[in-house]
Amino acid sequence: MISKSDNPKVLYGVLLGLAILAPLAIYPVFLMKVLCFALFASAFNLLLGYVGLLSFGHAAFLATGGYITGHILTQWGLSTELGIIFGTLAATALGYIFGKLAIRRQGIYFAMITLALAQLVFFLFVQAPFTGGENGLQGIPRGNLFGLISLQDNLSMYYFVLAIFIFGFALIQRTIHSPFGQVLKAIRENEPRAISLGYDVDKYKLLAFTLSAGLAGLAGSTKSVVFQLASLTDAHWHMSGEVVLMTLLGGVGTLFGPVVGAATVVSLQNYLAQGPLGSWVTVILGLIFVICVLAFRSGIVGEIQKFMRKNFE
Amino acid sequence: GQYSDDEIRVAYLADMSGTYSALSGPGGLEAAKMAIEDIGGSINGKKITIVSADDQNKPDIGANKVRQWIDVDNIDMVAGMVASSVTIAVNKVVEQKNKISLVSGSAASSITNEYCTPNSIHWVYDTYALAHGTAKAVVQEGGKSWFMLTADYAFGHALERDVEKVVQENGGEIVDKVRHPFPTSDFSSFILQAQGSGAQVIGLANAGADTTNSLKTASEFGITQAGQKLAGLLIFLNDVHSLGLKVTQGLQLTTGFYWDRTEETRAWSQRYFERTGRMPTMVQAGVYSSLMHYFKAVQAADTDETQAVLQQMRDTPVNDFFAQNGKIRIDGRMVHDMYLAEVKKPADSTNEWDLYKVLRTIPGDEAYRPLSESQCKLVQK
Amino acid sequence: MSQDFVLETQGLTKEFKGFTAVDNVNLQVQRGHIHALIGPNGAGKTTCFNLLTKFLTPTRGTILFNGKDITDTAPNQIARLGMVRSFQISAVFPHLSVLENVRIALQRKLGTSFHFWKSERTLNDLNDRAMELLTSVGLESYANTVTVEMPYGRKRALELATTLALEPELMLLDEPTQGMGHEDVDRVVELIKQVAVGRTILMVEHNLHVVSHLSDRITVLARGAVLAEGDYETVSANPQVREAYMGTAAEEDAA
Amino acid sequence: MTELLGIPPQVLFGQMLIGLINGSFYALLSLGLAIIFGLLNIINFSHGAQYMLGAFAAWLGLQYFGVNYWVALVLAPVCVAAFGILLERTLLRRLYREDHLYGLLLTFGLALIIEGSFVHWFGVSGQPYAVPESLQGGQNLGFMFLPTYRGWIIVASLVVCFGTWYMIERTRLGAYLRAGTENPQLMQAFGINVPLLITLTYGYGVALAALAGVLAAPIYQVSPVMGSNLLITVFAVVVIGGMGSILGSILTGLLMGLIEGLTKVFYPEASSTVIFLVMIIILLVRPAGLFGKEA
Amino acid sequence: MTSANRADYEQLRLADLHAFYGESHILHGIDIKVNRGELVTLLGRNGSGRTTTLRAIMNMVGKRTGSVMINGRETLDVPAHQIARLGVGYCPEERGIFASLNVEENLMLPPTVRSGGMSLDEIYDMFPNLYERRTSQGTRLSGGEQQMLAMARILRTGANLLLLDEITEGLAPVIVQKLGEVLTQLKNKGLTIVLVEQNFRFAAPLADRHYLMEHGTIVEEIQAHELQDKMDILNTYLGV
Ligand SMILES: Nc1ncnc2c1ncn2[C@@H]1O[C@H](COP(=O)(O)OP(=O)(O)OP(=O)(O)O)[C@@H](O)[C@H]1O
Ligand SMILES: Nc1ncnc2c1ncn2[C@@H]1O[C@H](COP(=O)(O)OP(=O)(O)OP(=O)(O)O)[C@@H](O)[C@H]1O
Ligand SMILES: CC(C)C[C@H](N)C(=O)O
Ligand SMILES: [Mg+2]
Ligand SMILES: [Mg+2]
Repeated sequence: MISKSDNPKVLYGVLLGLAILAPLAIYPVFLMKVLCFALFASAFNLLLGYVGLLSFGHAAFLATGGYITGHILTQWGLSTELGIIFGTLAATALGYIFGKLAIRRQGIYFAMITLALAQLVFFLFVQAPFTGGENGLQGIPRGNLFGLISLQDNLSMYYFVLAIFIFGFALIQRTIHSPFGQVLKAIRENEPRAISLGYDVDKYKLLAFTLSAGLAGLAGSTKSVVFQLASLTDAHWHMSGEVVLMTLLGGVGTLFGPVVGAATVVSLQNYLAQGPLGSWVTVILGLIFVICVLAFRSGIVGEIQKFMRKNFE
Repeated sequence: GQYSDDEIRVAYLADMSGTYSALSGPGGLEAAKMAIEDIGGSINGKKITIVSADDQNKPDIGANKVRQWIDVDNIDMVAGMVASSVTIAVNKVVEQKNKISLVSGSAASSITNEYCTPNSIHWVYDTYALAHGTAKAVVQEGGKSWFMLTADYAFGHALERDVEKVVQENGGEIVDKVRHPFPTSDFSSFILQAQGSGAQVIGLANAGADTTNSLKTASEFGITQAGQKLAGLLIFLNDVHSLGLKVTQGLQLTTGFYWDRTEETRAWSQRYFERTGRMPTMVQAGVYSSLMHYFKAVQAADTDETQAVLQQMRDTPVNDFFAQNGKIRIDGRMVHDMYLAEVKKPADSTNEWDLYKVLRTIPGDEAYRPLSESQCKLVQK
Repeated sequence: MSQDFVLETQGLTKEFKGFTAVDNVNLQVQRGHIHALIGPNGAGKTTCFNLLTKFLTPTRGTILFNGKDITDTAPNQIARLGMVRSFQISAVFPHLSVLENVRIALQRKLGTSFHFWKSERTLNDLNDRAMELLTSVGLESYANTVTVEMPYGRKRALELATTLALEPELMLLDEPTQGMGHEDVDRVVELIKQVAVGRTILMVEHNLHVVSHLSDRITVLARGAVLAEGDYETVSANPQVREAYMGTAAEEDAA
Repeated sequence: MTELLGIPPQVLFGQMLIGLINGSFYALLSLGLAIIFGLLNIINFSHGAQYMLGAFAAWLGLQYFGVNYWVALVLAPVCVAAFGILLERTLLRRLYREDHLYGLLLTFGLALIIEGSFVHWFGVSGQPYAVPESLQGGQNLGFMFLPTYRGWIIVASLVVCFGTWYMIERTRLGAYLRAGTENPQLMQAFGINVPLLITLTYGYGVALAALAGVLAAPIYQVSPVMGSNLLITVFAVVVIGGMGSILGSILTGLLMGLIEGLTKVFYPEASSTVIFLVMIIILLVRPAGLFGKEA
Repeated sequence: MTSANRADYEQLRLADLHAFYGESHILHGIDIKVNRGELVTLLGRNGSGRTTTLRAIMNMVGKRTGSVMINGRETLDVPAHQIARLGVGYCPEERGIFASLNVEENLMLPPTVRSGGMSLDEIYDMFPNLYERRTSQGTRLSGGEQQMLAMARILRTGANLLLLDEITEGLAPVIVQKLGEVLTQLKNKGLTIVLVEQNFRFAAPLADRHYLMEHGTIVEEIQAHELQDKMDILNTYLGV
């Protein structure tokens, strides 16, 4: 582990290898779900971990991506890639609007405005004629990639999703380590100072917010294609809460934290629910979070990093 | 015969912990297990296994779960299925993967109408039957003007639509309606509106906690004393049990099953009671009945191959404690008799579960939407 | 124009719910000067400062920077015009390295600050200039230190270096020596003298020792209004100023 | 009969009165939240669960120990507060120095545990709780029939809310509370037992939630999920009122009840959304909420 | 008369006091003794641990070991909120004015710990600025006014051992002079004062003794009358 983390390239290589081989051992649809949520949480983390903005309305982007892609694929008969691109663009645009309204507020007020906006979006999705209300938007075709490769097969779908995830993840990684990322860091550290250095911090936050929303939308679009369904669950405030949990559980402000957090939560929900502990799932999830908050506050990845730093430096 | 994996694998999907869990949930799972035990744990030497999951009334969770069951666990069929929205989503997956779903919980009549599939059977009741039972009875007793209080989602919409039609056909009218968010905890302002409308009947097109809350609130605001009548369009045994007779007495309802009706129903229900400490709702009884019918079909066809079993199920009438001469139509509707019941007065009730008086049997053909009115793609016209 | 004023205020006034904190102040800061704003506690110095830097909106009055009305200009715009404030509480980016702190200030001019797809390595071109600035305040050996770990006085120096990176025409300093030990005070006085070359500085300061050593011109505020103005000798000789502010301390401190 | 906006005035006033009743619950709950947030800097996500516990305590008391409504009205909040105090002493206490995100997360986890356990034990279909004998029946107000019990809710919660407000804004104890919110360490240095103050405050906030729960028991079903449905709305109320503003949370609670009531007349589908719309508008116009002080 | 009123009564004694913030060890064995009616100063550079010493006395640090005797009583295990009750008044470096209280509420906030504190009128006499702004929100005061308020409010409580951290910071020279007079008065009334100061010129004429701190230890104790002789030591440590 140590030598690997010393050299991120090796680590990335190993992870990529694992990701390519994973579907041989694990149910691909489950893996795709993990990847979608990992991307969603990573997008959220870009905002919380690197700009210090807690959005409590990220479900709106996930859902917008999903619904728009679903609508396009079922009604307009466009190709899968285009459907996903349009879904992502729609979420990006929505992110821009949310950002415009919310960015001027801070802390809990920011969180509450995003929550409120997301509630309005939820209402819209309940009422709008094309979303199927409670039933959700069903029967979204997976279609063909570039008109060639059928995505009906879980394996080819998986590699497509993996490619999307890697794209999103790489974009986040690059954003953090870009000139723009530097300014974001400065803003998080000392906002008034950044202003006095002549930075229009609202614009930077807005761009970060829009990016994050767009990537969350990408996750939602992809997810709707995988599951052939877009539903209100994705738009509900519980989803906004869940992504906070995933991110914190994995480790805020760490690159891999959200991925690990998403994998953990999704696995728990998937595998615990069918065991004998079925009706205790909520209680167990609750317990895990309580324990995490009390004992592993920096999240799984955060704690591992701390441990490494302490013991190997 | 041919058996996938040399086992018969069934699944039970329901709301296990949410709003509808008391009427389906773990109790339904227990009923499913009873069915497996009663058939002997195996059929033609092939072991029966069961998996179950909580769909939390969310279409995505239900559909994903079933997809995984089919892809990974190779299940042959799924039973249970409660919230209509979940059912419609699951049925799509089941159709795509050519498996079987037996729907006992859901109400929406659209499941065998515009959303029908060749792989699903709707077992216990539907909104059409509810409308043609309760609503019709109420209109015929003179409740001509209606105010509809509807849960604002697929099931409520379906019920509202079916009831409106029945009311109008029987010479009544809908004076006003209001849709409430799902779920709602406070109904006072809706009740107030209903009161203000001056309608004779307030029709509750909702279910579970929403219905019980509406009823309580209505009693608090003295609706019945002021001369208006309530029609609970979908009421389950557990609702009446938890609300108490004092609040619910006199309420008319349509049900696909009541435990204290015949020797057979009593005998089966008694067994169920011994295992769970509660009397079964129609959904829980339906889970047993539908699975049993499935098992018998597997036995007879000596395979678990989907189309063969489905064919066998359709060809055999359903005859058990739950239904007499029930038949499975091409659109997936299992047609059987329904019952119009009335909630007893506290004085007339002899024990905790002595809750209904059955007023009338509604013959299956009258209770369910005739194929001639169907929009199901499987019905040739 | 006989005199060249960098900053001018006309009738600057700030009222808080019936209380006038700054009352019709006409301030003129001459180019190249170190101009000090002093006065008793509650006189309105900080408020005045906040008005100039747009952290508060004036109730009345105008602010002119290089003759241009900036009363309604946004704070980050003002910084771009060349008027930069430093903060009373040390204003650094604590978890960035010292070098990065300065680089942030340099980076904006590069015009790539919104480029989220570029590598941050592209910023290394700025390192030389950043080092120059650090050297000018004596921090070259700290370049790679994480800023939190530096002593207080050094943070002040870093803050100045960062501010200088913007090449401001006018620097506003709010109590630059507050909370410092004697050594640090002297170092900062030296530093300010250095950086003042070719610039204008407006500062609020209580330490008369600092004021007397640095300022070319002093404005004394009391109860929100200008009480006296002039160089240190003039001001400290003013009996009103002595009564309201200096007490008998003036002679000792100026020494 | 004259109509206002196409609605008979009876219906309109009736709905407003109903709104006021709901508002009373919002007020009680948001008051508790505001107090806890104020002093502990913790966004108490388990507030809904504690409200539910109050209702359940009353129900269990009646069911198993024959405790009547009036006794429950006092006893249930005390018991739930005791439970809250236990949580505060053992768990929350460790988080005061952390970002309030962690408090939110912990209490969220606790809410999951509490609600999940109750769902497991009692199922979700609500348990009935009868209106106490002495408060049955109602008054015909001319424009509507007001059940006596609902009237009682308004009176009881107004008394409790304004009593609490008075205590916090006008007494010395209140000054300690407010100051302790800002700088507990310094208050400690002045000789005030801040940990005790914090514990008691948390207990009081929880007791308010539980009291609301008991008041709610007879009109809503006593169900494990009754709190989580309400919580997010109550958060909105607190924010609209201005975080930490005591008076704000009370008045906004009542006001939002009214607005919700009116929405139910004109556009019922939106009634659970309207508060959020109001929140966005308010926060854009008055960033610190209706009664909040700008930073 | 009880022993507590005798002039050589030992009011505060720190012995081998160590203090920690989390894992950082800040004080490394401090020994200080202050008698009733004395005024001593703690001098030192920024970060030398003077504030921490006062906070350690108040039990406001993470962990402390050694001994802190107040009025002859060991207080190492006394909870923070009971220390003030022993007659200790603490004026923190960062002033600690409460935004949610107005000026007068701020003044009235600390509970009286002993009789004989100043009355509100006396305080307003001493700081007329405060009287003028008494209904303003505490943190709306100017920096200097806040400093006055922080000082004033502990004079009200009747505490007879005052721990004052940088009280002249940010005050106009006239006010500083006045504060000097106040401290002299208090001392004459028999109060014991521990003063942390940057402003040596202010502290020098008031103090009976000076403790010089460096890196969390006391490096030098200087009596008032030795001051002239030891100027060079001060110079090396403080750059005065
Ligand atoms: N936001 C505000 N609301 C009300 N009054 C205010 C506000 N800000 C400042 N004041 C008042 O305005 C007056 C001037 O305050 P200011 O902070 O400008 O003084 P100052 O000259 O900087 O004093 P000091 O030297 O003590 O820092 C003070 O009496 C203060 O109480
Ligand atoms: N809360 C804290 N956590 C960790 N370290 C701290 C904390 N407070 C102070 N320190 C450290 O303890 C040391 C002593 O600080 P202290 O505040 O006692 O110094 P001081 O002599 O009062 O200096 P100053 O002039 O800055 O007030 C410093 O190195 C400081 O960084
Ligand atoms: C069990 C039922 C209450 C389910 C509900 N009627 C639905 O179909 O959605
Ligand atoms: Mg000031
Ligand atoms: Mg200090």
